[in-house]
Amino acid sequence: MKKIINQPENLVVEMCEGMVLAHPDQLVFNKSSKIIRRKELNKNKVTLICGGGSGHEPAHGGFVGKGMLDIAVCGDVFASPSTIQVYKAIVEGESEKGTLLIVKNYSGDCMNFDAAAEMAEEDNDIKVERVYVNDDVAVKDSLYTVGRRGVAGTIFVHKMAGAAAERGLSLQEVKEVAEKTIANVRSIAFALTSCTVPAKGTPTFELGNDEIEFGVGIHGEPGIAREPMATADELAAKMIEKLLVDLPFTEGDEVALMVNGLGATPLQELYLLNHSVNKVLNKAGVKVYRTFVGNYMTALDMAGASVSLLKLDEDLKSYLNDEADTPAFKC
Amino acid sequence: MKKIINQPENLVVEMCEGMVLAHPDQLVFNKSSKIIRRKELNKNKVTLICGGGSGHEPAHGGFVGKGMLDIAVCGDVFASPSTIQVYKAIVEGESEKGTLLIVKNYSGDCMNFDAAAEMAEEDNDIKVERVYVNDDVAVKDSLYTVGRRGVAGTIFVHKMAGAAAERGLSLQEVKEVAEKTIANVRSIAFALTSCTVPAKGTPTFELGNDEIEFGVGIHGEPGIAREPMATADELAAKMIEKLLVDLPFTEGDEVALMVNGLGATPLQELYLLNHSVNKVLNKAGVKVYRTFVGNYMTALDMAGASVSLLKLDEDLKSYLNDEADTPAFKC
Amino acid sequence: MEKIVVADMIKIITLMSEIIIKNEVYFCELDSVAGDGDFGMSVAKGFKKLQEDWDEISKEDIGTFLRDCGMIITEHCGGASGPIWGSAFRGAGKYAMGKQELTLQEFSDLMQSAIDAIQKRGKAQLGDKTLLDAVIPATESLKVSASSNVDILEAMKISAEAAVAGAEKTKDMVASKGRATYVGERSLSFPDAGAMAIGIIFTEIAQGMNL
Amino acid sequence: MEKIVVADMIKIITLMSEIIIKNEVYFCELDSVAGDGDFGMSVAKGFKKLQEDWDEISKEDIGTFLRDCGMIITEHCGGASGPIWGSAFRGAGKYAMGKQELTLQEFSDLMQSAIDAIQKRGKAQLGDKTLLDAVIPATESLKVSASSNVDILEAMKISAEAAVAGAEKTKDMVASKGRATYVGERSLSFPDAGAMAIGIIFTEIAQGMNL
Ligand SMILES: Nc1ncnc2c1ncn2[C@@H]1O[C@H](COP(=O)(O)OP(=O)(O)O)[C@@H](O)[C@H]1O
Ligand SMILES: Nc1ncnc2c1ncn2[C@@H]1O[C@H](COP(=O)(O)OP(=O)(O)O)[C@@H](O)[C@H]1O
Ligand SMILES: [Mg+2]
Ligand SMILES: [Mg+2]
Ligand SMILES: [Mg+2]
Ligand SMILES: [Mg+2]
Repeated sequence: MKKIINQPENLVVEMCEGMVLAHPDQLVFNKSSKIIRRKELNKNKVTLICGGGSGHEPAHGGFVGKGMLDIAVCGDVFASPSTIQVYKAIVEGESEKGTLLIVKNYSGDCMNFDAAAEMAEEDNDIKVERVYVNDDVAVKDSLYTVGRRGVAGTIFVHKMAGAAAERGLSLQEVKEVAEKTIANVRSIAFALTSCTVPAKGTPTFELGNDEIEFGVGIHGEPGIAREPMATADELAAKMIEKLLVDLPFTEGDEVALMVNGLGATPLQELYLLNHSVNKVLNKAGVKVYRTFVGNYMTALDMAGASVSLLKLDEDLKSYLNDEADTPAFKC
Repeated sequence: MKKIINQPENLVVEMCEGMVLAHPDQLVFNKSSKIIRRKELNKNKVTLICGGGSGHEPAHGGFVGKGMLDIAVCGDVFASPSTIQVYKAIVEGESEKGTLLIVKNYSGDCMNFDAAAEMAEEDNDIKVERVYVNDDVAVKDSLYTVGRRGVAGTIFVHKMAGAAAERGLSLQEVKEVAEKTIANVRSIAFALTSCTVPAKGTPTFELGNDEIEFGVGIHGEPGIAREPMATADELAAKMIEKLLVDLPFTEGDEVALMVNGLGATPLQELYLLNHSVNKVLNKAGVKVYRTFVGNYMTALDMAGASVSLLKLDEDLKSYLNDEADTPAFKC
Repeated sequence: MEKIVVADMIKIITLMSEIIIKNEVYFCELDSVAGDGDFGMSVAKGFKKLQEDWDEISKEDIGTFLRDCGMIITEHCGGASGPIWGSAFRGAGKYAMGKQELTLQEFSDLMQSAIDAIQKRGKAQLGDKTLLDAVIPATESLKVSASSNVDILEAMKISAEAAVAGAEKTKDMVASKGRATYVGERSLSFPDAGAMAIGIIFTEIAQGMNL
Repeated sequence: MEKIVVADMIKIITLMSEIIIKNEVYFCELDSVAGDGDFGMSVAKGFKKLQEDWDEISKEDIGTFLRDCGMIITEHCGGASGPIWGSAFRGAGKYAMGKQELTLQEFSDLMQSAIDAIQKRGKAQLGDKTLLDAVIPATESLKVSASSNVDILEAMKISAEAAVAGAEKTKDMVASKGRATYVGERSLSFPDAGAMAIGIIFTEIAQGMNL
């Protein structure tokens, strides 16, 4: 393992401090509870809190700021923050309008955010609502699972709910915007390499030089199938096919598109993939209203990419077009 | 080699199209001359043109927009665009105030940009000035070399000259701002892995699992020394030492800091490195006025990072603080 | 051994901490195959903190002792393990609040309270391929031993065997809780990390208490 | 062979294109050691375009032919090679403008014009570890042959040997132009890619003309 780090056990704190040092006008870091929050919290709007394991940078600290999150709670690498951390974040972010927790749908995250919400309601009378993002189409939602994973589509939830909160809407209304976004966003990813968890020091899985792992999540979990390496056009076709049938997205639909790098894939390849994806969407008659290409929700140093589609109506378009000014997402 | 591409020979065009598709309101791509330019060119300001080999994304297409470049000319991977390409860019960007070419100091780039400038002056009576960025302290400037390389410091030149041009200053004045920036910016990089040029398909050099290459450029050129792997704190100390003595930067100086990823290094590590760098600068009494952490000037899929320092006075601070709104740099 | 007194419970938890910390890497490996490989780290983190803060933990009665342990575990275990293990300890603590000693019957009720708390938090059932598939059979075994007047130390041994057997069975299950869910069929033929850990922990505690 | 006529020059350039395209990968390898590995690709790209646009190139006289070649090379060769090879061809074209044939003396003057154009553009000198270290000795050799009335074909052979010898010598030089500069001392003991290429190209052209 070669990484630019000191000791793995100090990684999260040093990384958060490095992030806040880069954005001293916007962010504040609370070292004891590992919370990154806006420098100025607005008590008159709904507070938006997200969080989860670290290793997904810029998620979620990079999305704290005007028009998106108020607080990001940072767990260890790939491990949900604890109930107490989330509880402390809720208390720190208490506002007159209540708090919405945006939870990526993993059992650890769900349990900790749920327990924290209950604590804050019981002990501090804070009104807390939760939404669970589950955009990954790789894994089937069935009776036997806890449901789909939350991946890069989470950024769209931050954006939309963030805009709604900034407009001064009520907790219930902001929650509805978040849920509408979740209902309309779908993602799929593939990996060219595994990631390496710093504390472990070796890759989570091994891939041959002509193999990819299709349908991976953002924690180095193996995907749904190991497949031969393919061209950008083939990958795009395969991913879009999976996405379109799922919602479904149909001819004439307008979408926001996110081509997201998993960490080690350079922008050159992401832009090239965007070109391939646009060709496929074009052919399917799906209109791209707005595009986001970059590293938004990563899996440490994994090479690979995800594609997310969010189906838009006029309502969602208007939230999408509101100003956002955060370290990792400006529009 | 595993990359998200189709055929290597179509990479540059497909990548540029993917970039422009992601930013349709801001950018236009001319496929025949491989030029990315602002959608609306302002004939009343000095035109700023940069370019060079591809493989450094988001450089330079990602810096085209308000407050930075007007046109980026894209060569093949790691190869300067041709004289004719640059000439066409100059002609396309003709303005009343003249054109400034920002050239990274490589002999190929210098020759092509110089020849293009001469052509445009002779054939089209366009006033063209040039500046050569040479911020890399790894390579000694001596009688026997063509001078230092231009690397990530180039982004600061775009920013400062871009602000000056946007203010409506004359060609001579904009050039002076660019030259002042060049005189005050220094960079140094290290690599954890080689990059792989797509047409070649294998890494340019090999590094052991416990080795780094110190002082690399942005084309997979080997660095000045192969060294044992070190911690983030050690790397930061070593890089800052090299930078400080060079200009020199001294106690009380204020700087803009750029921690730049070389392509495959995730944001997590860059933020962590930023934390280490801040500690070292702090100890040296150098004050960080503004920080930029991200992938700005990459070397394909190389893992590693560069650090750039720009010494600021009130004048440069004010250019730095002007608005910039480009795909890859907003402030 | 007729009763579990406060000192016995302290010894049980002391042993548990040692076993978990000693097996940190192994527990991570168990979670690597189909999960995300952090289980050992997550659970060890809380128990390391428990050792650190040991002197500040109340040892007045079994209930407050377990509750205090549960608070630390809830705060410092990462991932899914924090709420699961934290709930278990706090649930058990609630049951034993004020108690200086436990009969085997009471001990099995305490374990049932821990299970109830885990299920309230995590919504998993027997057969969902979680640590419950080891904890539930182990607890059922304690109940049987209690009704047939087996000695506590002997009951713990038999219970540990039931935990190990339960853990083994998770190999044939498709995970339905936790991150291993996402690999679906691929989790078949690999046991659940949490259940395997319970088997190991219970076995070594039973051995340790018999010394 | 007493004179180089238009058809001869066309044959020389045809051979040159073939040699460069055939050696694309090898020329890249030569540039990989201390340069950035793109030399073969960069120079081949322009000559491939030359082949493609062949029919549109004027073959009226040696000068316009070389100038037209030079325009294509300038536009389509990447990196440093575009201006260097483009300038060389355009410089040579300027010298031979309107000429239907060249004596050996004139041919060596044409080569000198190419060198002048390269140096005007790239500012390199003999000994700077560039292709000039092969081209200059080869041209000097042509001048000597011209003054001693050697046959053109024979002169080309001797000139090619001088090019190869010049290229060999670049091993002992530290690069001072182009990207190999940045590795400093590390470029020692490796020859310059451009100079080696010239040695190969001149050798094979001389052979091809003798067939
Ligand atoms: N809902 C649940 N109820 C009970 N146990 C669970 C549940 N979800 C996961 N577990 C247990 O937790 C273990 C994984 O813990 P850990 O690796 O810390 O969590 P994560 O899945 O978040 O990485 C699993 O092996 C399983 O035994
Ligand atoms: N200033 C110069 N004058 C003459 N030849 C040069 C000069 N700079 C480089 N060269 C030649 O060009 C070759 C490299 O060409 P190429 O690889 O296309 O350029 P780059 O260095 O931009 O990658 C070198 O081997 C050298 O022979
Ligand atoms: Mg986990
Ligand atoms: Mg080159
Ligand atoms: Mg786990
Ligand atoms: Mg080269």
